[in-house]
Amino acid sequence: MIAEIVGATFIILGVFFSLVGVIGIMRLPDVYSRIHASGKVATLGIFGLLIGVALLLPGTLVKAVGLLLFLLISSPVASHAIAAAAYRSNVPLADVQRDDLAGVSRPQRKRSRDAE
Amino acid sequence: MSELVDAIVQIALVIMVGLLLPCAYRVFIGPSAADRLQAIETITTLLIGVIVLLAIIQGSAFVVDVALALAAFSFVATLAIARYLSEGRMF
Amino acid sequence: MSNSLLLGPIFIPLGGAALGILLARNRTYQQIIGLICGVLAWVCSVAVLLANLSEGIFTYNLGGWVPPYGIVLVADLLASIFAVMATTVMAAGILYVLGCRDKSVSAPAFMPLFLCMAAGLNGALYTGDIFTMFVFIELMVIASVILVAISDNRLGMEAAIKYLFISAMGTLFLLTGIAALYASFGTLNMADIARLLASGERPVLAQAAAVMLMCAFLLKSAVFPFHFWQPDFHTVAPTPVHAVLSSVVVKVGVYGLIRMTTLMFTAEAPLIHDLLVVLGLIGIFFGSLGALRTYDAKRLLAYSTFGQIGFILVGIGWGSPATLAAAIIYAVNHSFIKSSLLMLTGTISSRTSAKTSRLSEIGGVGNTLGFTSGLYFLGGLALAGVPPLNGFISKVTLIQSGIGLEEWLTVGLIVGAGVITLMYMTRTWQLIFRQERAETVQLKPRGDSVLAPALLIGLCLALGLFASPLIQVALRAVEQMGDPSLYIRAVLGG
Amino acid sequence: MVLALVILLPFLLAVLVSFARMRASTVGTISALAMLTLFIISLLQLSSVTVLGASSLNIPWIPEIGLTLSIYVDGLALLFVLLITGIGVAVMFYAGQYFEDGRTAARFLALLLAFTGSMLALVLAGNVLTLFIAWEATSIISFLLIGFYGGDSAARRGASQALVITGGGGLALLVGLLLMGSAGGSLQIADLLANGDVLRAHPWYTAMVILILIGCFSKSAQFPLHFWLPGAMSAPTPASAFLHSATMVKAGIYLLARLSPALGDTLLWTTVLPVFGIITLLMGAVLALRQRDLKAILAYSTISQLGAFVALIGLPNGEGLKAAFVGILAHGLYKCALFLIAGAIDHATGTRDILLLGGLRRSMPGFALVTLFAGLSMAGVPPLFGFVAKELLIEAAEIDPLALIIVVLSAAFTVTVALRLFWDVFVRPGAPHDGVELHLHKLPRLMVIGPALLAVTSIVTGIGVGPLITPLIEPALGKSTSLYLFPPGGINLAFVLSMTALAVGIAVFVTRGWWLAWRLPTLTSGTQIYAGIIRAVEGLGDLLLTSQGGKIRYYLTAILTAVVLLLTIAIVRILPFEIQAIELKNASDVLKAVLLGLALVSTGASILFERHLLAALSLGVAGYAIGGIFLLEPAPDVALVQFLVETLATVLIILILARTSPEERQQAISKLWGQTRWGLMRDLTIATALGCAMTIFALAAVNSRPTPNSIAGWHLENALPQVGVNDVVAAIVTDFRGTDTLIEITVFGIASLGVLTLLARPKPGKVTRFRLRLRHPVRSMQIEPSGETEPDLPMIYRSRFADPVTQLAALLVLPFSFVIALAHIAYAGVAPGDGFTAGAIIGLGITLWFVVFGYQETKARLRWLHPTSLIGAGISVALINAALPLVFGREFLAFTQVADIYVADIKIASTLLFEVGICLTVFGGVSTIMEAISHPQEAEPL
Amino acid sequence: MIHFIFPAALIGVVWVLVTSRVTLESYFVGLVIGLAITALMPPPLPVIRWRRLPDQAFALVLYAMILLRDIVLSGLDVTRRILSPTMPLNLGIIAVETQDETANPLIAALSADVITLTPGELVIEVTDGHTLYVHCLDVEASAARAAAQQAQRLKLFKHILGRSS
Amino acid sequence: MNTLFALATGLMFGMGIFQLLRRDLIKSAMGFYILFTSINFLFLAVGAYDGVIAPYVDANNQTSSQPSDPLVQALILTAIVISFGSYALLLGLIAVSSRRFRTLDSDRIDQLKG
Ligand code: NA
Ligand code: NA
Repeated sequence: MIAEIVGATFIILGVFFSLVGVIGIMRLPDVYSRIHASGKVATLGIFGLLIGVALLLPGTLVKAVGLLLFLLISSPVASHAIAAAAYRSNVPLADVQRDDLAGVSRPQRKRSRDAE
Repeated sequence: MSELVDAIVQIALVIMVGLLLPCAYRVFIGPSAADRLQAIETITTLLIGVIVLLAIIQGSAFVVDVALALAAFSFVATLAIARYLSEGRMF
Repeated sequence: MSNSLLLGPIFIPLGGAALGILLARNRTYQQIIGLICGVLAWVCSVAVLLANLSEGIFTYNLGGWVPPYGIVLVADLLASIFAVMATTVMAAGILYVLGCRDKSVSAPAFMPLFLCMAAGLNGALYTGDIFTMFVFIELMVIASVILVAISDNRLGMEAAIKYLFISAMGTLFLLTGIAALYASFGTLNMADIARLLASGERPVLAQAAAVMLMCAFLLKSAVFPFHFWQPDFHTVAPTPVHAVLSSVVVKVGVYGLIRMTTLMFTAEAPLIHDLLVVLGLIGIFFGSLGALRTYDAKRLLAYSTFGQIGFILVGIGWGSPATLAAAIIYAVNHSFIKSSLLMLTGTISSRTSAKTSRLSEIGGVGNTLGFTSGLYFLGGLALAGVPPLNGFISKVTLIQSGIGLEEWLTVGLIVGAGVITLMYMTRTWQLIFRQERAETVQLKPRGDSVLAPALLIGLCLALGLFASPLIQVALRAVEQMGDPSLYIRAVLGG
Repeated sequence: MVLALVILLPFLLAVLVSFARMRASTVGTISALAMLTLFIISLLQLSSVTVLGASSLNIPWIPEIGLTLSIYVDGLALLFVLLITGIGVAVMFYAGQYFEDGRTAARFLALLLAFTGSMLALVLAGNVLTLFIAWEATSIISFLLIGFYGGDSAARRGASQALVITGGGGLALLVGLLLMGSAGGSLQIADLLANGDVLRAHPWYTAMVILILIGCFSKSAQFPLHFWLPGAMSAPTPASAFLHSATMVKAGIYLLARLSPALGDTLLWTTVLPVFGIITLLMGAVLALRQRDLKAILAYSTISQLGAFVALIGLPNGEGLKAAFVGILAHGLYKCALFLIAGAIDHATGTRDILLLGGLRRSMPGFALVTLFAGLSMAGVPPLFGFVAKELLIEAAEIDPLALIIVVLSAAFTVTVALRLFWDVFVRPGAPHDGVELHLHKLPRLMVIGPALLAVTSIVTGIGVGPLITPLIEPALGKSTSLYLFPPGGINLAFVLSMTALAVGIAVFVTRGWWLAWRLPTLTSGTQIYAGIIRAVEGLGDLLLTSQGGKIRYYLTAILTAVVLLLTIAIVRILPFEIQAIELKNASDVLKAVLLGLALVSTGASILFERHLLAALSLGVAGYAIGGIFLLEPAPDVALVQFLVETLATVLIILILARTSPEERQQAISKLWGQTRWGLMRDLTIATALGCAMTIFALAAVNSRPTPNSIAGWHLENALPQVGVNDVVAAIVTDFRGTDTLIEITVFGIASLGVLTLLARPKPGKVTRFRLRLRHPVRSMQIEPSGETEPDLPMIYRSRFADPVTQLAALLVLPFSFVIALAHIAYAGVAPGDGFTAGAIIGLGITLWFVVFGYQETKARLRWLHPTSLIGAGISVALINAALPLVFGREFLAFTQVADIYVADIKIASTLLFEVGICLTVFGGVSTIMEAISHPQEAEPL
Repeated sequence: MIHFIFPAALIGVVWVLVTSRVTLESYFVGLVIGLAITALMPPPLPVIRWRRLPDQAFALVLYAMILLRDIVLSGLDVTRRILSPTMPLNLGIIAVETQDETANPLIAALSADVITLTPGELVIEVTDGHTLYVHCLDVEASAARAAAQQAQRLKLFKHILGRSS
Repeated sequence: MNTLFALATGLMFGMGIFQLLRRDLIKSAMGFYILFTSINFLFLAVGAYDGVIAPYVDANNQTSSQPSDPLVQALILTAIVISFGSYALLLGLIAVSSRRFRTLDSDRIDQLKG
């Protein structure tokens, strides 16, 4: 019973954070900050849901841990790769306070319209 | 499982599926390719959540296996596209 | 035990393909394996035919699952005849590969793909399950697309792309039809579908499903207006592949049409038949004229196939037992004639440095090759239906059966097309073998071996001189098809 | 049956001769002797036929089509046998002299002998199909002989034309004969002859007669199918003499005579034959007058005579048959001789132009003499045989005044032609007109023997016509008759007219200087009409071929239009049907609907997006949405596959985008909306129409379900008890429908091999191995652990490409992919996932490596990765698993387990092996594709 | 041998997680699979030493806790920013040194991963194996604590990876 | 729901056809892919049962809920694998032909005609 209540709570939390993440994706000003929001869905949203499912459906506990493991590996890598791709293909930053990367020599991309 | 929890999970599922739509919208409007890419990445993540919720609704643990594969491997496509975007060509 | 023979024509080539992929580095092993598999498949298919003649229809439940729940292989006479035809040409094709000097043939994937094509073809013929037929056809199609794409001809790629697109349409129609059948009957077994179609009230979708299947099969056989891919795809294929494609692979659609009209859609058959006659006539007309106006020895034979398939369709479409038997005879004979002619053309092309088959460039190339010339001449005559070659038997049986139905217009067209065939075949023969060679054409001292086409021409001659067995088998096959309950009982028991 | 040997002997001899290496004259002599033997044998048969009447021999050959090897011997047949063999003696002998080279002579004579055999078979055939076979054989050999000198394009054209006309006529004949056989109930000539009344009364009578006449007219060069014969004159002269004058062209006449008891004596028969015969008679005679080429003159004159024979056979009650038979013999004798002489002249002078020739009697006295007599016979001067023939012809023509006038006129012209042949060639003094000098070659002395033989026979048979010819004709006529040089009743109308013709002919000859100078309007010749028809047919062909325009879009458009039409026809018949209401029963259905909408919108977006990447991304969204639908269905196995395949497909298209040049893509993109408005409308129309048709189709399909007796119910019930598997889909995939899976993975495997083979072939025709070759050997690359200073640390490499983050991910994910894949294989029966997903997952792990590390580093690190071998091994394992049960006497692909063994819940059964095979194939396939696409040599933009 | 066993042992754990069968039998199956995989492609997993195992485990758990705390806290922070109508953002990219003297790419990779995992921070570029360029939603706050956080992170990483220094 | 799938089949098919008829080969290939997707819908639509649980059977508890049709799922799996193989081959062909013909415009790949 307690497991159910706690589980449901985590599910609500997970959905909440996912919702916030998606709102972020819609609201935030540039691609880099939207990637932050996207990462939020992956971490907090899914974490919440996974804990919820582990509690509500005890058979899935072990699998949930495994799933978490893979998500920990893949999610930041994907975010990083997208951000790097955006930066290298000159997607503009929304009014930044500071850009340490500007001027650092990086691999240059070939010109293609695809990235626009 | 109590009715309340059941209802919560159902509603959660509806919300999660509903969240796919704004992400898809982001895929369509961009503006940059990276935007679309991260929106797709979000869709994948949301789908993992959907699967997890479905596992609860259907009461079957094995459905999580699908999520596992999705979590571990869908980012391969993301990496490929990101690499293509950042270098213009792949190899 | 004889039932397991049914596995041979399908799975022996498949095993050979797998082994061939593993032995990709050694072409000799690959070719030996290919030949062994080809011959074994042929032996099995012949044994199946013989067993069929003595024992009637027999089946093999794959995995031991009883139909309609599992997949069943069915050998009735129709399938057996087509399979013997297919394995014969395939074996000859492999024999040709052994003596072939094409570069594409030495690609490591060549022999495995060739064997896969054989396995797919035989599987499509023997299977009693409509979905499995789709899978086997895909095996055949994909293998052939690759074989064409890797051709020495630089346009192989273009033809392969076009065919892959168009063939996908056929696949879609087939799948759609299958889905409709499953929706209506809840089964995929053709005998079961036939049983249900014959017993109960007809579901609304039967006709539409029949149309979809028909479109798919028409496309596989390159019938107007689904033919556009065929001249391109066949012409640029490596010679042994072209020989197989233009002779037996196109017949898979013919087989499907016969199967669906005689087993399942017997009620829709009259409608389909009318359409087949019309399309067949257009094909005869188009194919003959196209071949007449094509000055490429391989391409004109591809057009000729277009026309010849038309004859077969007309035979099916006339819808009487005699005409159906004539169509089967026509299909078998055409396979041997066409494959031998294509191989002979290939041996000629292989003598030129450009490996071309354009008549302007291979003119006179054969004027010192007496044996090849004779073989080609015989093949050309067979194609035109000149006695005593097997093409004559096809033509006579077809005309006789048409006369029985008083189909004057069609008979007239057949005669007209025969004249045109005579025109382009003799012209081609004269240009290749009888005129003086242009000084600029350099001849290679050795070309592809003529052994395989020689054997096939021998077969054509034999089937002309001793046509009775084939005619009798065809008649028995038609008799067997006339009573679908035989097939249904053999598969489903009871 | 001796006559069967008569047919076989020439064929045997033909084979022998073609292998012989002898002098030309020897070959000729041997052949001539063989002909003589045959002639004598046939002559000996004559008495028995006279006594016993027709006899026949039947050996069943292909009874199913009514074909029997049968011989039917009667007087008519024997008459022709004698004609063929008799003239054959002279021709064969002559041919031996005509050719200098032994090989050529052997080749020629082999053909000639084969022709003789075919011709004998034709006239002796007792079954119309046998007859047809021989008929076609003569056409074919004629084709080969006309084109004997293949280097000459005119010869090739003439040969082709002749074959098309006679062969085409032959096909008409075939249909006619088959009609006759159908109507008469038998293909045996004897039966048909006995069934004449039935045939004449049959509704098909007109059709069969017309078809048979087309065949006969084409063979016997009757108007309007006559024109091939002059074109056939490029054959070596002995062939022209034998085939195109004496024998083959008379095959049509023979068949008409043969069938006239069965088909004749009707209004149709007695109208068509005389009319066309008479026209041909006159036309040939007139056209012969103005020819310059000796052989052309003879050819037209032959046409004229053939017309006379056809007309004669068409007379009612067989009144003309006697005249026809006598004419055939007489014509054969003199015309053949003249042809042979023409050949000799050509040989000696190098020309056959009558205007260039003259005064040859001095150099060729023997030939002059022979020509004189042959010409006299041709002109119908008594006491030569030709005179008898002409008398009979005129007599037969007396029934109709117009016919009589034409016959006499033609006879007159024939006289003129005969005179020209003798006088202008041998006698006319003076040098040739054009000043062309003639080079006289010495001819073999024996060459004259052949024609001389024939000329002498003309004289002998003319004088002794009664005793010599009557016994030949009587059996053919089937009644007694009498022949005489001069009519016993003294001078009759025929004689008077005959003499008149002679006089007129001489008159015309004398005035030839005058009329040869006429400028006649050139009429459209048959050859021109033929060429016109051919051109029209060819034009039609060209028109049809323009449809093969090479643009795939239009092909697809045409195909789809056809499908729309067909489908509409089928669908209209089922309208209206009840459409099941859309009911969304639960939340899952609602969500499915939402996802469906998402999938459709994304697909639509992929169309609207111009840029490939965006379209690909949209498609990816659609694919994931569809995966979600599968999940909700619920179909977790399918959903899993869908997700994996979608990911692979996206990677694939991205790699392809990276492979193709951006400029080309840009070009292609700009074509999308730059299309014409009409083009877009067309595409939209087709897409809409097909979409609607498909919708109705699918709705109807849905209407047919749920199907109560679906076999899926059996699968659900039996999965657990029969194969011990919870996942019914897995049970179907690996057991109930294992064959599908086996073939499906093979398809996938070979498709990937195809990608490799294609991409690894830089140029068409270049041989490559599966193994791609590196430009820089892998070994020379610096791949060392970066943590070399600290050997404790786990290995991570310095990579040329990868940034550390993605590198770490790749290094971790590949081993984990193996773990997950093996889990899928091990628990395929109880959870989503199976061999396919396992293979796809490892494939994705490998793909990640190629994406992160590039080709060279990946290959250098994963030295064990031989993708193509994996494919082969996978299919092999699957096949071995399938075949193993056979060893235990069970079915191919049967579910096999030793006992219920479980290791860590993993069921140890044949299925496991199958899954491993599937996994290996798919893994190999995916790796093959990725390896092929990421090969560095291929990366150079071209 | 030890280099085989421990990665394999870890892979065995992953096997158990993936198959969700927590039995010794299952673990042994996983171990066998792990050995095979390790032989084929050694994964970059920490090398375990018996002596340091407690240390490694402790460091791992400790770091997990710290990370979790960071994630939750910055998660809440980011949530606030996103939901706030004015969206108080303070974007910017800062350079963060890994402070690893050997410039080991593994350290850089791990650092980048956990930084990216933390809401509000995102590694855009890793150069030369030791400089991370981090995009931050609140650039000042991140810049302020970056160096200290990284120092702590590096220390714990070294413990986890079983590094001697 | 099946009716909805039927509608989706038609819509998807129509879109696939339109995409297939583009001159741009890559777009055409996408059309190819879409068309095969639509067939998956068709199979879903014709499934024999309105299933509410996945087709997994258990020995001890025979649930009263109707499993979805496993056979159409197996058929879809096969169709997906085959169509993906064909798609890969098609893309490979397009990649190579774009190098050989230097174009991705299908109208310019028209050397085989007549
Ligand atoms: Na499974
Ligand atoms: Na982050």
